[in-house]
Amino acid sequence: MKFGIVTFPGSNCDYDAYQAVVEKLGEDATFLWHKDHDLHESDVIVLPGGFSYGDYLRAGAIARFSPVMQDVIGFAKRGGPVLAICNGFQIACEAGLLPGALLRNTSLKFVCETVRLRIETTDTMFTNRYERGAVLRVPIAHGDGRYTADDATLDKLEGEGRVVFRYLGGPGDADEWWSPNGSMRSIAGIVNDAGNVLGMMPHPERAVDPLLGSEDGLGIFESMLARVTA
Amino acid sequence: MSRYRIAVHIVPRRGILDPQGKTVADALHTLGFGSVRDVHVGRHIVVDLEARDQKAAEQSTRDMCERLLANPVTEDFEIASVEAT
Amino acid sequence: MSRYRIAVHIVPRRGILDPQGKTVADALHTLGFGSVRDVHVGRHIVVDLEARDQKAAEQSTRDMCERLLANPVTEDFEIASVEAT
Amino acid sequence: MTQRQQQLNAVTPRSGDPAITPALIAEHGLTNDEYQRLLDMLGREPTFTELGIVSALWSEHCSYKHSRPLLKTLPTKAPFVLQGPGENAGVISIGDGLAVAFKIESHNHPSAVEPYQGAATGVGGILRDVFTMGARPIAMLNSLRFGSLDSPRVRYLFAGVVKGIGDYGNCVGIPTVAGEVAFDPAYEGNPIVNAMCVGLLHEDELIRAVAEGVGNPIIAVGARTGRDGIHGASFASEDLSAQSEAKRPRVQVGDPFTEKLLLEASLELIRSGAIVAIQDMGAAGLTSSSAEMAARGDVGVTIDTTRVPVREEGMTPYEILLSESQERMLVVAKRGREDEVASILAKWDLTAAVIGEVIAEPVYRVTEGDRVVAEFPGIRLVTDCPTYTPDARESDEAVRLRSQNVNAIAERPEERDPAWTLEQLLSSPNIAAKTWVHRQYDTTVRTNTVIGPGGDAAVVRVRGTHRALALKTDCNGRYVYLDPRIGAQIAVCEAARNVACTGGRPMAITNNLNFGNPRRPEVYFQLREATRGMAEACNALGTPVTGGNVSLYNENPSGAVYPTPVIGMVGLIESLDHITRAHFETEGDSIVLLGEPTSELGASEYLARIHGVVGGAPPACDLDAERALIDALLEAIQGGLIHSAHDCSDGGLAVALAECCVMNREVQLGARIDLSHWREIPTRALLFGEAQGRVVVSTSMPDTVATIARKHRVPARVIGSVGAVGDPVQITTSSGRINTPLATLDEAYHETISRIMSTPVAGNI
Ligand SMILES: Nc1ncnc2c1ncn2[C@@H]1O[C@H](COP(=O)(O)OP(=O)(O)O)[C@@H](O)[C@H]1O
Ligand SMILES: [Mg+2]
Repeated sequence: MKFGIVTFPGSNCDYDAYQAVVEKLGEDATFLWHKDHDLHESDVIVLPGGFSYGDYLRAGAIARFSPVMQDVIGFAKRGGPVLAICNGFQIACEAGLLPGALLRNTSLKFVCETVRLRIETTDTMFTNRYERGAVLRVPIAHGDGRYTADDATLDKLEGEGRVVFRYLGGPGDADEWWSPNGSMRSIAGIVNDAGNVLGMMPHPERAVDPLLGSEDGLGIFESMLARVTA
Repeated sequence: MSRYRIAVHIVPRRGILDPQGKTVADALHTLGFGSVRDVHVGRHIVVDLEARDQKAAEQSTRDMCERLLANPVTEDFEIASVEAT
Repeated sequence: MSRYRIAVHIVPRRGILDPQGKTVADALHTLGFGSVRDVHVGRHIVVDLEARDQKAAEQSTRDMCERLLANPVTEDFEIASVEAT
Repeated sequence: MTQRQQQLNAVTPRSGDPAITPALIAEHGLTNDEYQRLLDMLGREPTFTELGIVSALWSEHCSYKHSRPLLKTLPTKAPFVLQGPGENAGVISIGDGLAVAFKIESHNHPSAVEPYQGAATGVGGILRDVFTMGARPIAMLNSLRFGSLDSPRVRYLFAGVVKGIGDYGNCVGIPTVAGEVAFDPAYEGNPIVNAMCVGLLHEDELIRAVAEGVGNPIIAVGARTGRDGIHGASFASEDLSAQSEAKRPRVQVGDPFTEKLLLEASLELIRSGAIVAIQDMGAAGLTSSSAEMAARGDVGVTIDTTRVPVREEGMTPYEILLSESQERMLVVAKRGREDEVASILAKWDLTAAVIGEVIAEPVYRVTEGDRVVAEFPGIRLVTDCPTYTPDARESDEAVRLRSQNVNAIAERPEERDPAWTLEQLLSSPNIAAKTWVHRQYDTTVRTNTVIGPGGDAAVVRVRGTHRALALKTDCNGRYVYLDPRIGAQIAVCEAARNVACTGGRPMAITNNLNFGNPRRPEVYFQLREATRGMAEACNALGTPVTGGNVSLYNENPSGAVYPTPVIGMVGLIESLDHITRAHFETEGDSIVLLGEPTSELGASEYLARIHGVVGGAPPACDLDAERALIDALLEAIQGGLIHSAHDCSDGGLAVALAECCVMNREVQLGARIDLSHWREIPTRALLFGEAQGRVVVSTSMPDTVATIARKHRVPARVIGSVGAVGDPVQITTSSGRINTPLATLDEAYHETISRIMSTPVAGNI
C-alpha cells in the first residue's frame, strides 16, 4: 500500500509521517510536491503537520489553494482516504473537506506536550484497530488547535458518531473532558460525513516508537492499512 | 488603470470566543485602564491594487476576502476604506 | 461618564519586513489577482470604554496603544474611528 | 605610483554621501588609532561607504578585538574535531561517516529592545550558521537570563523572548530540546538570550565558507535586502543606554517561513555540488559575509550593489552593504552552474541574483554599477583590525563578597523546619520546573527526541544508528561573578555532568561569553579568568572548544551583568540502551550518592533565596574528580546498573533528591533518605550546599555500583531507597528530619513559574 505525503512550503512533519509509514508500518510512501498535479497513484493521502506558508493570515488558508490540493480534494470526493494531521487538519477545514475551523489556542500560546486521547468510535477506517474507549498517549504541538464550529454542526458530528478523538483530563484528573487548546466539546479529531477524511490535531506519527515514549499512534496507520488492503 | 488602496477589516464572528480580545482587556485592566469594558481583535489588511475604477477595485477586494482573506466559517469582513493613490 | 467605541489600526512600520503581507500578496497573485501590488497585514482593535468625553476617550486609547496595543519598535498605530455608543 | 595605488586612489566620494568628519568617525565607533590604521591601509581618506564597512567589520561583534587573544588559549583540537573555531559552526565526527555541526550565538541586545523579534532572529541566525555547514538542524537549545520576575518589564521580556524562540523554531520545524533559564537582578534591563543549534551531516557533505576559484560568481539568495538592522553589529558592541532606545528601528523582523525554504534550498544546493561556499548574511550582512569568505580563501572579490535584490527603492551602497535583513545567504557558485543554482532556489520560491565575482586581484571592491564606491587592499580589511589586551584587575567588591564568612549567617527562625527551606528553594524560579517555557516549544518534531526538556541533558537519537546525542547548556553566573575562573570551570563540569547523567560521553563544547564592557579592568579580569577556567576544564575533560560567540557590553545603567560564559555541550551516547533519565522510576531501588557533601555554602541558591545574600566563595572544583566521576558514572550506566541519574547543582543535595521524586509528573515516587553519616557537616550545608562533583543515582545493585566507583576513586554511599507512589519524601540528618508529602513538593516545583506568569503582560498579544 502506498501513502502519498504532501509537502507544502513550510510543511515540517512530512518526513516524520514518511518515517512512520516506511520504518514502522513497513509500507510504501512517497512525497507529493505541492506544485504538481500528481498523486503518484497513492492509496492514501497524508496532509502532514507544519506551518504551510508560515501559517500567515490563517493556518492552512493559503495551502488549500496549492495545485496538489485540487487533486487531493478530488481524491477525497471519490472516497479516497485522507489523514490530515495538525496543520493538515487546518488545511482540510479551510478546503472544506471537514466542517469547522481551528482557531488560536485559548491560552494564546503554542502548546507542546503529550496528551491523552480517548477513542470515541472504532467504526472508522482510521480507528478499527483500537478498542472503543481506549486511551492513547499522543503528542500535540500547535498554536491554533481550538476546534470551533456552530452548535448545529457539533450536534451533527456527535449524532453521526463522527467525533473520533477527545482530549482526556489534564495531569491527575482521570476522566474529565478537558482541552489543552480550548476546543469545543474537547474535540481532538473528526471525520467527514463519508468517513474517509480524518482531521486530528495530535500527531500520531510522533507516537509510533516506544523509545520516544509511545506507540499508541501506530494503530491509526494500521487501521488504514487493514481497511485499504481488505 | 489607476491605483487604489483598500483597507479591509476581518473580525471574529459574533458569538465566537475571542481570547485575544479578552486577554488584551485583562492586560489593560492590569495596566490601570479600568474604564475599558470590552475589546475585540481582528485583522486590518491593506491592499494596494490597480483597477479600472473604484468600483472594480472594490469588487476585486471583495472577491479576495471571500476566497482567501476571511474564513467564512468564523469571520466577517467589511471594506473599511477605498482611496485612489 | 459616557460610553465610546474606538477602533484602532495597528500596522507594521514602514520599511520593516512584513512577511505576512508579502506571503498574502504572493498568494493573491497565484489566485489570479494579478493587479495586487502590495499587501500589509495589521490588527484592527475595537475598544469599548467609559470616558468623560470624546477627547478623554481618545487620549486614553492613545495611551493604551503606546503602552500595550502597539509594539513601539515595529508597529505604528492610528485611531480610525471614535463613536459614542 | 603603482597601478594598484592608482586604482585605490580612483575611489572618490559618492555624491549625496556625508563628508568624513571627526564626528562621523566617532559615530561609527572607530577610535583615533583605528581611524589612523584605516588611513594607513588605504593611503587616502575613506569614502562614507568604506567607513561604514570598516565600522562594521571592526566592531567588537565581528572582529572579537577584545577577546581574540584570550580565545586563542582555548583547546580546540582532538582527533574527532573536523572543524574548529573560525567557521560558521564547529563540526565533530561521531563515527559511521556522520558528523555533528553545532554552535551557540547571542542576541542579547536586540532582545533587550524587542524581545520577541530579537530572540526570534537570534534563532534564525544560529540555524543558518549550522545549515551553511551542510548540516540538517536537528535540535535547538537556549540559555536565558533575566532580572527578577517581580518586575513587570522582566515578565514582558521573558514572555516575549520565550515566544520569539518558540514561534521561530516551531515554524521551521526544529525541536527545542533543552536549555536553562535563570533570574537575578544583575540581569535587569540586559537579558541574556543565547541560542544553540545542533545539526547532523555526512562527513563528505561538509562545506566551508571559503571563497575560491577566480571567475566564480557570487550569488545573493533568499530574502530581499531592506533597510532593517543597519549597523546591528556595532549596536551589539555598545552599552545599553537610553540612547539605544532611540535606535530601535535597527531591530529586524524574522520570517521563519522563508527560513524553512532557505534551509531546504541550501541543503539541496550543497548536495548539488554546484557551489563552492555558502555563508549566512548575519551581523553586518553582505559586508561581513563577503569579506570573511574572501579572507578565508585569500582571494579578491568584487560586488555590484545595483545587482542586489532590494525591498525598497533608493537604497545606497552603504545601506545595502550593512543591512541586516534576515533570511539571506551569500553563495559562491561554480562558474557555469548559475542556472542550476537559480533553478533550485526557484523550486523553493526563492530568488538568486549574481551580484559579484571572485577575482585574482587581491582587493575587496564594491561598485555601484560601473563606479567603484569602496576598495580595500587584499584581505587586510579583515586582518588589519587591531586587537586589545586591556588592563585587568579584580573588583574589590567581588573580593569582599567572596571572602564573606557565609557560614556565620544566622538561620531564619522558619529554617528550624528544613522542609520549609526545601519548599522555598523548589519554588525559586531558578530551580522550579521551566515547563511554562518549554511547553511553548515544539520539542518532539522530527521524532528523534528521546529525552526533551525537564531532565538533565536532552537526548536526541541519531536515526539509522544505535547512537544518540546528549545536549545541554549550562552556566551559573553567580559563581562566575564571585570567582570567574572557578565559575567557568564549574560551568563546563556541570554541562558535562548533565550529559553523563543521561549516558553520554562529553565530546566537545561551544560557548557564549556574555560579559560587560571589556574596557573596564574588572570586566576584562572576569573575561580573562573565565576563559582560563574554561580552558582548564576543557583540557581536563578532553572536550575541545569548536566555536562560540562573544557578547560584550552587556551593561545597563546600574552596571555589568554577571559574567556569564554559557557552555553548550555535545555528548555521544554509544548505545540507545544506555539512555538514562533523571527521575526515580522503580520502587525499592537503592539511592546512591556518588561524590561527597562538604561544608561549602558559598554562592548558593540557598543564600540568595533564603537570605538575600550573594556571597562566599563558590564551591571548589576538582577537575580530576569530575573526570573520575564521569568515567565511573558512564561505566556503571554502560554496565546496565543505573535506573536513574541526576546531578546535584542549584539547591544542593536535598533539592536534587526532591527533583528525582517529583520532576516527572507521570511517575512520582517518594523516598526515604538518611544523611546522618555526615554529622560533622552543618545541616544546611549538607542539605543545600552546592558542593560539586556529585550525582544521585538509583540502582538495584548498589554494591556493584560502589565497586565501580571505588575503582575510579569516586566516593559512593547508599543514602536511602525509593518509595512508592504517594509516599512522602523523608530526609533524615543527624539534627532532624524533613518529611514532606509529594504533593507539596510537586506544587512548589511545577506551579511556580506559571503562577507568576499568569498575570497578563504587555507585548505581542
Ligand atoms: N530555556 C529552556 N529551554 C528548554 N529547556 C529548558 C530551558 N530551561 C530549562 N530547561 C530544561 O529544564 C531542565 C532543568 O534545567 P536546569 O535547571 O538548567 O538543569 P540542571 O540544573 O540539571 O543544569 C533541563 O531539562 C533543561 O533542558
Ligand atoms: Mg542536572
